[in-house]
Amino acid sequence: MTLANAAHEGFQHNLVIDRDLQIKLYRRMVELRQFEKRAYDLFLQGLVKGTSHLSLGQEAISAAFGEAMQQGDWTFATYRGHAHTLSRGVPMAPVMAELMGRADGLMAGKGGSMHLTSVEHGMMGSYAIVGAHLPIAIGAAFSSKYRNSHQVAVCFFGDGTTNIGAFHEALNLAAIWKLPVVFVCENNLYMEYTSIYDVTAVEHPAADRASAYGLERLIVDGNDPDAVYSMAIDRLSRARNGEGPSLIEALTYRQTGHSRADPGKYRPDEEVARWLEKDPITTYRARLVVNGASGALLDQIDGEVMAEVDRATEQAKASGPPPVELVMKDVWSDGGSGWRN
Amino acid sequence: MTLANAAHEGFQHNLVIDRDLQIKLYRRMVELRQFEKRAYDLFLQGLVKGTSHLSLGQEAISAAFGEAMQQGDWTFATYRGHAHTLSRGVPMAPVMAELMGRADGLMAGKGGSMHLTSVEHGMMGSYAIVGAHLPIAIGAAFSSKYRNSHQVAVCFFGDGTTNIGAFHEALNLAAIWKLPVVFVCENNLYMEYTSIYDVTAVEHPAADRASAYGLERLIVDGNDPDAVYSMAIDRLSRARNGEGPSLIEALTYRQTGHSRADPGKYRPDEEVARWLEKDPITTYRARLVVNGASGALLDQIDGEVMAEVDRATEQAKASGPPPVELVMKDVWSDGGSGWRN
Amino acid sequence: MAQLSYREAVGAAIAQEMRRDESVVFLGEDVAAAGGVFKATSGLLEEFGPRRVLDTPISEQAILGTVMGAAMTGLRPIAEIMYSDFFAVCWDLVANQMAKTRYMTNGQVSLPLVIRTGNGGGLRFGAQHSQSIENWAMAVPGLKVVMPSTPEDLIGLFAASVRDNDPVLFLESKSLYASKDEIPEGEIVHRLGEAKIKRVGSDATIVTIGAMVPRALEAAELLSSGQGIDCEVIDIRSLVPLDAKAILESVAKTSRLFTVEENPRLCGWGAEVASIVADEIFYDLDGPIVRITTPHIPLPAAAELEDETIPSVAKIVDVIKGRMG
Amino acid sequence: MAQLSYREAVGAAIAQEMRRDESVVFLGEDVAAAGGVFKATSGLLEEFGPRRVLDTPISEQAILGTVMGAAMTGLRPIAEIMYSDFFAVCWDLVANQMAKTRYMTNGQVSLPLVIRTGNGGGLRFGAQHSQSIENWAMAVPGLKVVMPSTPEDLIGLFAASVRDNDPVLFLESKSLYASKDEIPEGEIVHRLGEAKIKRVGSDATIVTIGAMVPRALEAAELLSSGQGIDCEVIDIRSLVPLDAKAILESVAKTSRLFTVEENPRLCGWGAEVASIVADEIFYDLDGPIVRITTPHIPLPAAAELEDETIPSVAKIVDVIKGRMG
Ligand SMILES: Cc1ncc(C[n+]2csc(CCOP(=O)(O)OP(=O)(O)O)c2C)c(N)n1
Ligand SMILES: Cc1ncc(C[n+]2csc(CCOP(=O)(O)OP(=O)(O)O)c2C)c(N)n1
Ligand SMILES: [Mg+2]
Ligand SMILES: [Mg+2]
Repeated sequence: MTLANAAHEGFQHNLVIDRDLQIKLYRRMVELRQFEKRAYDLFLQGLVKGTSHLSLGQEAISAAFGEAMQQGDWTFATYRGHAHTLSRGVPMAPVMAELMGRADGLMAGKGGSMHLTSVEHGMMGSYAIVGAHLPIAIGAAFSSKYRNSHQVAVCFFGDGTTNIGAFHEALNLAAIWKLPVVFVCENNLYMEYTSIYDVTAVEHPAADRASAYGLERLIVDGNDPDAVYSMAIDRLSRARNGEGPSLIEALTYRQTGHSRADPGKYRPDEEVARWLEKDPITTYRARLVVNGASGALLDQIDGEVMAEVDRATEQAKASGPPPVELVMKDVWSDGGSGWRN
Repeated sequence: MTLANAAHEGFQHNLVIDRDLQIKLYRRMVELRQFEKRAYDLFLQGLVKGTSHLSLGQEAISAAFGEAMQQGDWTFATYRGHAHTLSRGVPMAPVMAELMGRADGLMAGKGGSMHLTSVEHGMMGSYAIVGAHLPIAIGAAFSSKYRNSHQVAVCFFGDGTTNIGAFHEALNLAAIWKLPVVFVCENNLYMEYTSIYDVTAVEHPAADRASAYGLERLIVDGNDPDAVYSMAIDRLSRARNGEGPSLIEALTYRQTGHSRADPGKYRPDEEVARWLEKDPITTYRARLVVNGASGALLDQIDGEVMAEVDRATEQAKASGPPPVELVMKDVWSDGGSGWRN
Repeated sequence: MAQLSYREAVGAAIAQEMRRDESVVFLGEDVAAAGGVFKATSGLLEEFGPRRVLDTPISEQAILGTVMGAAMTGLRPIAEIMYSDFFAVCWDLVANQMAKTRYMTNGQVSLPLVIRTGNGGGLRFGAQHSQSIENWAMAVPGLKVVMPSTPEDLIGLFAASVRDNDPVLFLESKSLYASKDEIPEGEIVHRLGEAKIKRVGSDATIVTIGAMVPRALEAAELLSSGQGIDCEVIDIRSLVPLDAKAILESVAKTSRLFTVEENPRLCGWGAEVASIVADEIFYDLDGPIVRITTPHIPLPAAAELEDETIPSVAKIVDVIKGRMG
Repeated sequence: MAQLSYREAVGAAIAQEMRRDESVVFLGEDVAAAGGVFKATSGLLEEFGPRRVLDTPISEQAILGTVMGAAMTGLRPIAEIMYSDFFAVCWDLVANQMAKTRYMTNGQVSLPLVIRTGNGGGLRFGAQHSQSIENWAMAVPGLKVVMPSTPEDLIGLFAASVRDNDPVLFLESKSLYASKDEIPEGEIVHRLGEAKIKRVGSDATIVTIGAMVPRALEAAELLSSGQGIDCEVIDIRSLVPLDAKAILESVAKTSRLFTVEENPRLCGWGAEVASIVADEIFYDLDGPIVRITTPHIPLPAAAELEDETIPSVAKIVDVIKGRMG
């Protein structure tokens, strides 16, 4: 069974997704797409320093979860977290400014692109050590359960992450304590430059491990926002109702290299071509049009989003470098960095 | 399904095990039993310091593997490693002396009861950090495969160990590289003082995870040396023939507390009683007698073993404390501990 | 005043904080039903129930992730890592996540959590169950590091740690669990970053912490009666924050500094203290700064060998006598 | 003589040893087909094939377990841990297993293995991809710790590390990968534990390592031409074994010691060096020992902020000028 087919054994959603929501999902995906493209341009212009990891091609997953999650729910993401951050409603400008290391950045430049965090929006952090945030996400879920607050933690990670120890420990603990957490493996076929099939003992790195934690085997077409949304609604509500964790494998594809420095040459041309055909935005747009959405409306959305990205870019560019005093701030809760008297 | 029943779904061996071998297995189990009992007595007399973890009740597993393994094969064990050490042919006296922290100890007192090692016998170490030796065992297996030496690494660990990250990483890597390693989970129902069922998302902590690494689900009655031996022969030969790793769950019971300080009060009386009935030595003895072995021969073995244990005890007691110079030896390959010129 | 062992102080300290604050929870391996492998936490499950006192699998990364995520979202959790050696299997959560998150998020995330652990040697447990990992912790910016030497300090410093809004590694000296002392009645709360001068002296300053405190004190008495060398003994109590002021004031007075460290030598906390003194009050020093540490070796298991490694009263006396000549 | 970058020297060093010795294998994440994330290992798979150059899953514990088990049983393996920050996810294998096994087994087990890694900051990668973990390693007895500052040293010290029978952590400064230098023809093999005096001077000794070496040298030139302060600059090259002799001889001559450390301050290797000097040649010192380090903070990501943290040439000049007054 090839992975392309595997997508078809995915979750059959039967939720009726109304037009308004579909338009919202479309708009969000376009936002994520255009934001990432702009980030890449800014990198080429030398304005985004350090590293950055784009989600081009994977937009359906973050967009759908962003809509399905409720206020108060928590997102835990990886270094590939721009899309997840925006999907929780964080405005573009501070995110762009953070990538550029500016004073108006989401964390004033202290974290950088790999650590986007906005607690106010429930975006509880982007984690750059593979696997680390799975145990942390279960801690948030523990807190929800303890306080009986019905919040759900959603933890996104890649296929490569399923082979590290923290994955195993977190899944088991979440399962035995029936914690309200949804683990979402975005299987984009590659770790950095190495195919996940070359380094994994099973075909589906997440789904084929679910039974090891007494969990259901769940696969969804990660390029279909409706399918992801339906599964998200289902699994979030189970978590909220005390039915414990879920582990979802969403099949998708990283259309660009791993990080800004990577041209992604290790990917067979034919594979890239096949997945570009399954692009989540063009296929969704076609579906909406077939189902009667007006092309003019979608064009208008595209235009609005571009204008928004332009505005955010200008705002970010207008911001200066972070004040150097920040270097010695916020190591501790007293706001400072003193380690002695 | 209770665990007692689970044992019956175990591997049905069809190897014919001849009388001589059975007698050997019996003798070995008695050796392990009497050695551990003596170690416990010496602890009560204040002659075994630090800690020690006995294998009383679990003798069938190490005895059977000890017979099934070939010279050149490697054993990796935990802090609960006395039995595995003796089963590879390491003499009793230096092991006893190591527990007592004497100069004639297997490692001259530098390692202690938790770190028994005899490279000469293929006993590649006892590891006291839960999970650590699974990755190390695959390294030995890697070396065998690389050198095409047909050696097999056998790695013993407990049920509790299946919930730590290193377990997961080692199993996956062993599977994708088809390494000649046999992982043996001795499921004795408890981690230290906590029931494995209270902390594990599946009923069979090892077997129910085998599929997560593309491996067969294997359960064996760990109190039946014939069954363990048959499975060991099968899995060792597969490993030796390049068919990759196995993960075996051997069901057994720790008849005493976790370590010397633990009376084991958390175990229900009824459970202890049920498992004492399944004692590997008394049941095996009964089987041998039914099959025609002479009681007198078995009594003679018992006596010989007791004499051997007495001799080893005397030898160990006769050894003095390790010379203090050893403290500064063997940090480095030059035999010393210098870190500066 | 009640007599309490250092071991009993652990349970008392946790209970004091759990009674006070419903957001305090406690989790670890075998800590609940069994009361911990050192029997330091018995009774807590009975008093606070399984919602607040939890047994975990052998999954140190999951344990620390749980307390980190819980601390981010409103709780004040306490985790036990049974032996400090086991920090090695979950160091990422400590060194890369807990220590850095407030800083990286520009102050958005608070992590009011405590990880308590049995630290150090002396029990003949061998190289993987006897380490003193205070240096590992001190070397990582963003961690507070606390080491009580008496039952009362244990309670007072533990309370301060739980009430602190930063991640605290709370290192209990395993070899002190059996030691006993008088404890005042009522709530005990100390402050982090305050050293205690345990003995006033004029000839030399001994800076120490944890299980080495009683040894340094005994050595100071012997040096005083036998050699007429009058040592000031400072129990630093927390390595981060560090009471550098207390150390500098004392050394400025005595003009000599000795450290007594349980940790293996290289990059020990005593090196840090030595470097502060050699920088800031160099001209007040009358002679070399001398560190008394465990040699830079893994710890051996046999009693005679282990006793040869960790600084003993005799060793402390010998070195100070020899170097004060 | 050929021009080689520090990055290219990595591949050259591994190839030199793999050609020589069939028991040398090399594994890590993305190191084979892709040639490594820093492109430091390209060409090795092509030359030595998939039996000897292996891509692994993201399983750092399994990677290090593999090299440890292989080293116990006759191979001389090399592992890559991509960024040194990731040692936190596999520290147990390093600190508890590799470092202690020879000792615990009374010398039965030999572990001839090398773990190479990209260490340090300067690339705006933020707090979890920029750490200098030399202190973590130095604090653990049983590990050798090597940090080359030039392409030639990289090859020579790497060869020495591969041929050594103990576990070596080989820390490559990420910020030096692009730097270039002349390399002599033929096999290059250095010895561990030998410092290099990079600049002879008489007024003060600067001890440094890794990416700080070129900065210290530049600062020394500026101090000499601008201030008339003549500094001796020592590249220690390996922290364990440590060439204490070279340091002590130099400081005995110059009477002043400065360290330049990329690591955050507390328990840095410079503290150890300071404590050795303050103990053994106290009376040769003419003034305070001063450490120039990254402040004790996690590293910020933004360029302007990161530049403010790691010791710069200007900062080194300022401090030495100020403290030599
Ligand atoms: C513990 C650890 N090991 C290695 C890395 C380097 N690294 C960063 S991303 C990555 C690949 C992750 O692959 P995957 O989980 O599939 O996520 P994706 O990047 O495809 O979204 C690796 C190996 C890391 N950050 N942390
Ligand atoms: C990483 C780590 N965590 C915790 C411990 C403490 N500990 C030692 S043995 C043990 C229980 C192990 O249980 P299991 O794997 O079932 O083996 P058994 O003792 O039953 O043979 C624990 C928790 C340890 N040594 N290492
Ligand atoms: Mg991926
Ligand atoms: Mg067990």
